[in-house]
Amino acid sequence: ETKVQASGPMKIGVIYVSPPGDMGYSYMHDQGTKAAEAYFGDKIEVIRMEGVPEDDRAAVAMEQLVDAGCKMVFANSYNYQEYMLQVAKENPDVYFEHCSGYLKNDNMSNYFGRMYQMRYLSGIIAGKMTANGKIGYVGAYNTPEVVRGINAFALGVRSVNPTAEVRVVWTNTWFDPSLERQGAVALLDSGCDIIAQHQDTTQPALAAIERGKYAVGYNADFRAIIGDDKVLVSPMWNWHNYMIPTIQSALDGTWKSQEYWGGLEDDMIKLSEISPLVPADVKQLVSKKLDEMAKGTFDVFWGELKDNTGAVKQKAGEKMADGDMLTMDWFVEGVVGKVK
Amino acid sequence: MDFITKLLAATIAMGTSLTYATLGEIYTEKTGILNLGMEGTMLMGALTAFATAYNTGSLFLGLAGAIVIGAIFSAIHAFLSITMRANQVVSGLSITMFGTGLANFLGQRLGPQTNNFNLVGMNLQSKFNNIAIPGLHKIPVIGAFFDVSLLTYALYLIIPFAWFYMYKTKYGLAIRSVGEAPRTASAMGLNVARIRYLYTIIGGMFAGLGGACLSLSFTPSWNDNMTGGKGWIVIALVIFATWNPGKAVLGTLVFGGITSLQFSLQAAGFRMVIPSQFLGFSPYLITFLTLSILTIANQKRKSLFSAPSALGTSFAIDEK
Amino acid sequence: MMRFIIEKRTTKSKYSVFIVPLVSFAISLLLGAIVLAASKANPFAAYKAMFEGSFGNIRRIQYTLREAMPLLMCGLAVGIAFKLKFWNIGAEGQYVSGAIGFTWVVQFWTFLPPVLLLPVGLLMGIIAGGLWAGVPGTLKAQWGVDETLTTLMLNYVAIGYAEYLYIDHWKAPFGNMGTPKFPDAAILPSVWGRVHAGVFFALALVVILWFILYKTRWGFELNMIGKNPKAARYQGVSIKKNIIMAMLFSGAIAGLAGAIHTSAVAQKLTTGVNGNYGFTGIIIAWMGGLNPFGSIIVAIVMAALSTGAGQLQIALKLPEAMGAVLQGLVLLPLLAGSLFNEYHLRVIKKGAE
Amino acid sequence: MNQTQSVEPIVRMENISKRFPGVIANESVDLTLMQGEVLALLGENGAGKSTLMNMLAGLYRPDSGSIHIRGTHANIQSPQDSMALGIGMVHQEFMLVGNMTVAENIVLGMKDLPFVPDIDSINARIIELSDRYGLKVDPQAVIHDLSVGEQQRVEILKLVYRGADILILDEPTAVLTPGESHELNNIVKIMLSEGKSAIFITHKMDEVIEFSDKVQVLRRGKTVNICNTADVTPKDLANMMVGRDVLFSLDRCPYNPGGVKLKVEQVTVNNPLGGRPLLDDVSLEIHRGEILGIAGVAGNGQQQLAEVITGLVRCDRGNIYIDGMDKTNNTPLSFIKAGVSHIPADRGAMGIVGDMSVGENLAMKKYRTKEISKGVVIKKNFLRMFADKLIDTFSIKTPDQGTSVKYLSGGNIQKTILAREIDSCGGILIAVYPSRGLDVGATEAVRQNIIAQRDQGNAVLLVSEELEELQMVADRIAVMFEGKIMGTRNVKDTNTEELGLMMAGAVSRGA
Ligand SMILES: Nc1ncnc2c1ncn2[C@@H]1O[C@H](COP(=O)(O)OP(=O)(O)OP(=O)(O)O)[C@@H](O)[C@H]1O
Ligand SMILES: Nc1ncnc2c1ncn2[C@@H]1O[C@H](COP(=O)(O)OP(=O)(O)OP(=O)(O)O)[C@@H](O)[C@H]1O
Ligand SMILES: [Mg+2]
Ligand SMILES: [Mg+2]
Repeated sequence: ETKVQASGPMKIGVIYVSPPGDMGYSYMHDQGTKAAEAYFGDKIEVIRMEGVPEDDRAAVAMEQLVDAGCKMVFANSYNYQEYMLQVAKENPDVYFEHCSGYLKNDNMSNYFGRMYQMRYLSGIIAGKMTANGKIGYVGAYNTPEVVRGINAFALGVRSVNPTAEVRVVWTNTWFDPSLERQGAVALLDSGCDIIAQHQDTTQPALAAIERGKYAVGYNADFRAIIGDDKVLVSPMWNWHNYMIPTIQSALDGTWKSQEYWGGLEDDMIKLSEISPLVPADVKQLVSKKLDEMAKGTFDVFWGELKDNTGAVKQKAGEKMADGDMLTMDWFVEGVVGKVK
Repeated sequence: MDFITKLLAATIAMGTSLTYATLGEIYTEKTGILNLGMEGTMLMGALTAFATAYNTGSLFLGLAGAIVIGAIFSAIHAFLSITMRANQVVSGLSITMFGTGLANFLGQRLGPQTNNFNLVGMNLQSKFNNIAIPGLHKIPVIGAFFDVSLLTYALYLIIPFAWFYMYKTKYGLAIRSVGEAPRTASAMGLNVARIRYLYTIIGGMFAGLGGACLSLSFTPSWNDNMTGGKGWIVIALVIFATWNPGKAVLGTLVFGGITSLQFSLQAAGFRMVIPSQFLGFSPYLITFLTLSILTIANQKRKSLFSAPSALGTSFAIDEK
Repeated sequence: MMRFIIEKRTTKSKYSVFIVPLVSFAISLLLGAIVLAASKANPFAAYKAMFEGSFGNIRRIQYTLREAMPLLMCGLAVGIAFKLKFWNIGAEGQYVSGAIGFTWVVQFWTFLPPVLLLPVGLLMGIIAGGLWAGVPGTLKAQWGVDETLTTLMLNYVAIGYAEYLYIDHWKAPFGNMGTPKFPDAAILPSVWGRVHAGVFFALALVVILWFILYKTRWGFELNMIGKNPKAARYQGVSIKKNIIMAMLFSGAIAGLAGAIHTSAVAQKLTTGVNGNYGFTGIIIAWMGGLNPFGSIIVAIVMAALSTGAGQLQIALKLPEAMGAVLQGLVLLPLLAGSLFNEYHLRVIKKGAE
Repeated sequence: MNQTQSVEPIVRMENISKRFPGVIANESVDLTLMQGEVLALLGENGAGKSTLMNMLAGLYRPDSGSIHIRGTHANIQSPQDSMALGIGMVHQEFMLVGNMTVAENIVLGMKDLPFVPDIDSINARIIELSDRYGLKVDPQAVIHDLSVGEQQRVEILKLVYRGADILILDEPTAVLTPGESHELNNIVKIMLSEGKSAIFITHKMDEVIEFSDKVQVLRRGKTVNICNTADVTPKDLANMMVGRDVLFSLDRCPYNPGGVKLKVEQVTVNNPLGGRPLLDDVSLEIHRGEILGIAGVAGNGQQQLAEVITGLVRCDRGNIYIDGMDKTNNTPLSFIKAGVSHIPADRGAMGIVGDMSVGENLAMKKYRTKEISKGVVIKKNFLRMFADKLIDTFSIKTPDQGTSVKYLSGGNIQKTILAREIDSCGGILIAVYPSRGLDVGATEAVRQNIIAQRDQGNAVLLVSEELEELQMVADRIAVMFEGKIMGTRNVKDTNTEELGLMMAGAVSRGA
């Protein structure tokens, strides 16, 4: 069937879980949206809805976007997926794109990125830069996505520093500047000299830098935001690399429903520029690993994996299946703390 | 020893904001006005402080801005509940709703053009840093009190003064009588409405300062909803302190201490049998339990835990 | 010379009940218009968008009604406690407890025949909410423990516990947060598009509460206790029993609201279960003049303000926070205006002296 | 100034009117008070006495009219203005902050108080003044812990401390025991002898005669009479107030008691705060058709006795029987169901729900019965009819049964309680200070009603501080002291002296 626009630009709705000014997760999504706007010019018109709660109000928002004439709707948070599915079923003429979930429909795709790959690389840098082998990690919730990131990071650390440990505190919030900072401070007090994070504000990193310690950012380029080289590196998202081709296919009428978990090879994720404080040999090591991952000769959860009680979780030579990664609820060796 | 010192330092750092707001709310409630608008007022304070400091480069102007906006927001509450005799709980809730909305909205309007006028992600040139007092800050445990920011040092003067003012001066006498027996206070020549206005507004100024402590010192930044419910904790802390400004800091230390302790235990790699969410709500549970147990244990000394008698009620002399 | 004094009305004016809220609302719109204009938005377009967002088509009306249901029920819940001057600011926690109780039954009581899932689940929601309110109620009745604080604190305990359940203990094997979706038998059916069968519960409760509060001996007793507990006790009314009963009842309604909303709308226990309905319920109870029928209107208005706010982003590209600003701006003049329901201005002309 | 003093009145209120929602409290009232003079302001409950004085004290502002103090026009906007003019008022209800000390209460709101008041010198001055006027109070004591009499002393001290020379005393003795009243009156005399002027509101005719030079009578907000005290008798005054003849003696059937209705057996109530028991091994019996009076200085356990018999207070030892049935520590409701009615001592705090209507307050006992409800439903029209009937029978002055009861005057509030309790009385009536603070007309009505109950065969317990009242109304009198019954006497077989000795704790000669 043909989806010819009668006239004017194609309207695209974008739903964010927080205001895109958060400098975090939604901010990076909005960078992707902005890139698409720049790329397509007046062929598309974007309507943003921000701070949409992850409950039935999400469905209301999606329907409002459809009512407003949107032919395509993106939504960036996990818990939107069931509402999106429901709205998708009722609006077969509209393309739905859900980020970070697993549900799909004829007119609904899901997509996400393999951020753990970048976490691993940032772990290498941290493992090389730590003086005492104690690295702190401020985690939001003990969900598979966060646990996976911590494990990848720890594997990166231990690949260059086999005795180092990664200490975890949970804040139980994606977003709370005070709690995030308190978590980081507790880690610093316990002797950590690098703070990594899976949180939406820059507070953990700031807490580290104020004490003269190093930080590893997340989402956006914290070194640019904070303006301090003690931010060693930040794993970042490249959402435009998904959004632009997808929008293009919708414009072309070639859009197809898919489940997409893009990694390095798809350029869905990237590392920020690495701080000049990181020695050149470390940078080389990182780009070597990056190459291997891009070529597919190496990935994070390959080979023997033990959990932090010593039990073997994966035998040597095995590769972890996506399904296991998506439900990961244990820490690898070297992580101090508990998932539950 | 070292662990405790660090724990204390972390607690003081986060407790400063709470203590300011708690002191403010104690004064407000002592005159009989319950201000549940704290959360909104603190957030507006945080925003105004940050926006002012960002745009003028002056931290002290930031503080002044927070104080002014705190005064304005609490003046709305005062007007509604004193002059218009509106229900204080509802007025406070409405102000929290309005204040959080407005702060989050303005946060996207008061920043630099380069950032789409968004304040998020903007840095201050300076912030209220910790100042260590040579020698003193090295003392185990209590050393934690001598390596804090100017805003905390100020509290060392403000708390005793707030206590003194409440219990030893004629104004304190006036405040206590107005919250306890407004009719009597009025008959004794005090202007009940004026005193209530005054301390509701002063309470708001302190709430604004509490917000400023966050955005200019503790987490120097602007973020949506960055107070994260502290305005509600303040309401609890006032009761925890039994409306005594001298004890405001106690509740703050205990409350803040629990939060810090749970992070410290996690960071120390404590194999927690208790899920982290439980630790997250433990401060609330502990406040709940403490209050219940203390009240039950002190059955005979009711006054210890009782609110100012006229709290939450409106007053007019010629009304029965 | 003239002097104005604010004087209590001895009888309620028939007109002020309507005129005061209307005038207040007009003032709200005016204030909102100023804020909108200052944000370079056309106030007329903004209000039109908000109205369309909440009532623009059948589906939106349905959404607004659906959103109004938990608000109304929490308002009713809070209202009954307020009748006793008992500040139950814990409806939020009781609502969450109800959702937890419901989820527990429909997820784990697999031995139940499917037809029983829904009724037993709702009952468990009622019980859980009631218990969550009964604890502070008992503490207050028995030992005078301050209820404002205890109910407020228990909110955060319930929310934290729910969070533990849906991101940890009861989490569905796949994904980030939330239990598995409830079985179909545990989902309240829809009766009119997005409007689910919870509407019958809500309306029935309105009638029941109105009847209890205004028509029955129990309502009379609650009124006495609220206005002078010492006198009520002297008249043979048991204060302790009534505080506990009223709190159980209050919590049960909030719990039922949580169970219904979880069943019909979220269809699993997940993030967003603490949707602020309990807090907004306080405003609704009060704005509705503690009258159950009045609460219906207020709940719909509050629901419309939140469903309509989304349209501000779509039609005018205003940030989401604008919705909350406008909500607050509606409340403040209404509050100020409420004075004139009970008072009127009297002009005193002073003779020349 | 000295010149004007002799010609100009120290207080001149002209053409004062004041309206409250629903009532005209004062209508074109004139009042003059000369230097050194004592004016007694009389009037029924609700006549507008307190309102008039509150305008002088700055609590209320007149709607119209003017006030001149010492010959100059005074624009009194607030109590502070009034105090600055040397006016001091003892209010009808205590104006004290319960959880603060005596000293704090005394200096509260004073204009020239230093920022940090010097507590020691304040205490010293209070002690000095206490000695001078024979007012014993501990400046450090917290008001909560003081007896009613002591609290009234604090009120007086406030005036003295501030050096007020125009005193307004609004029923200062209404809540006091005879002894305390006497003491207070002596203090007032000392103050008057120092040249102060006073306006004295009271319902006690002997006080009017004893103190005042001049009497002004208000009725329904208007002045009905002004005369010199020397020219009138108490009976004249009473008639002026009420507008009709007042009877000072009461009709009653001969004393012919029936069986025991209520039996209190060795009841002890401990003081939760420690110290001597509030009730100490109290035993008594009340027969049908009998009024048992309880005499004693307030605070000696009378109130606890009444509350134990109505189930409001638990007894720690002993038993209570009604019609031979053990009712010990039953709920208040079960006492009500057993037919116990109760006119409580504190009518505002316990007797009524101020924010509910007169009708609802009247129905607060009977709402459980068929007279007002059907099943669990309260029938509004039944309630209305019921209320109108009681309002009529007891001639309660109220705009209508839907008015909030708090808008009624003290006397009419008491009548409302009386009406409810008498109407619902099922055999036992407990009346605690039922005529406290009432005008002569209302007092008369209350006493007549109580006697009518007895004549109908009910058992009545009457707690009063006025021996005169007990001797007039009761059949037998029991005297309480420190929680114990000192003895019980037939009214005919005793006299004021004996009762007075027992009230002071003298051990009785056999019982
Ligand atoms: N800031 C205040 N806080 C508490 N009570 C006050 C305050 N200002 C005035 N009051 C009380 O109200 C009373 C009357 O106030 P007013 O200003 O008329 O008196 P004042 O003695 O002149 O006070 P001030 O010294 O502040 O001018 C004072 O005695 C004081 O107790
Ligand atoms: N603040 C008030 N609001 C409304 N009505 C009032 C108020 N104060 C007094 N009234 C009414 O004004 C009238 C006069 O009352 P006031 O207290 O002056 O009488 P009073 O002569 O002092 O009576 P009592 O002997 O009972 O003390 C009464 O009808 C009373 O109900
Ligand atoms: Mg009076
Ligand atoms: Mg002054």
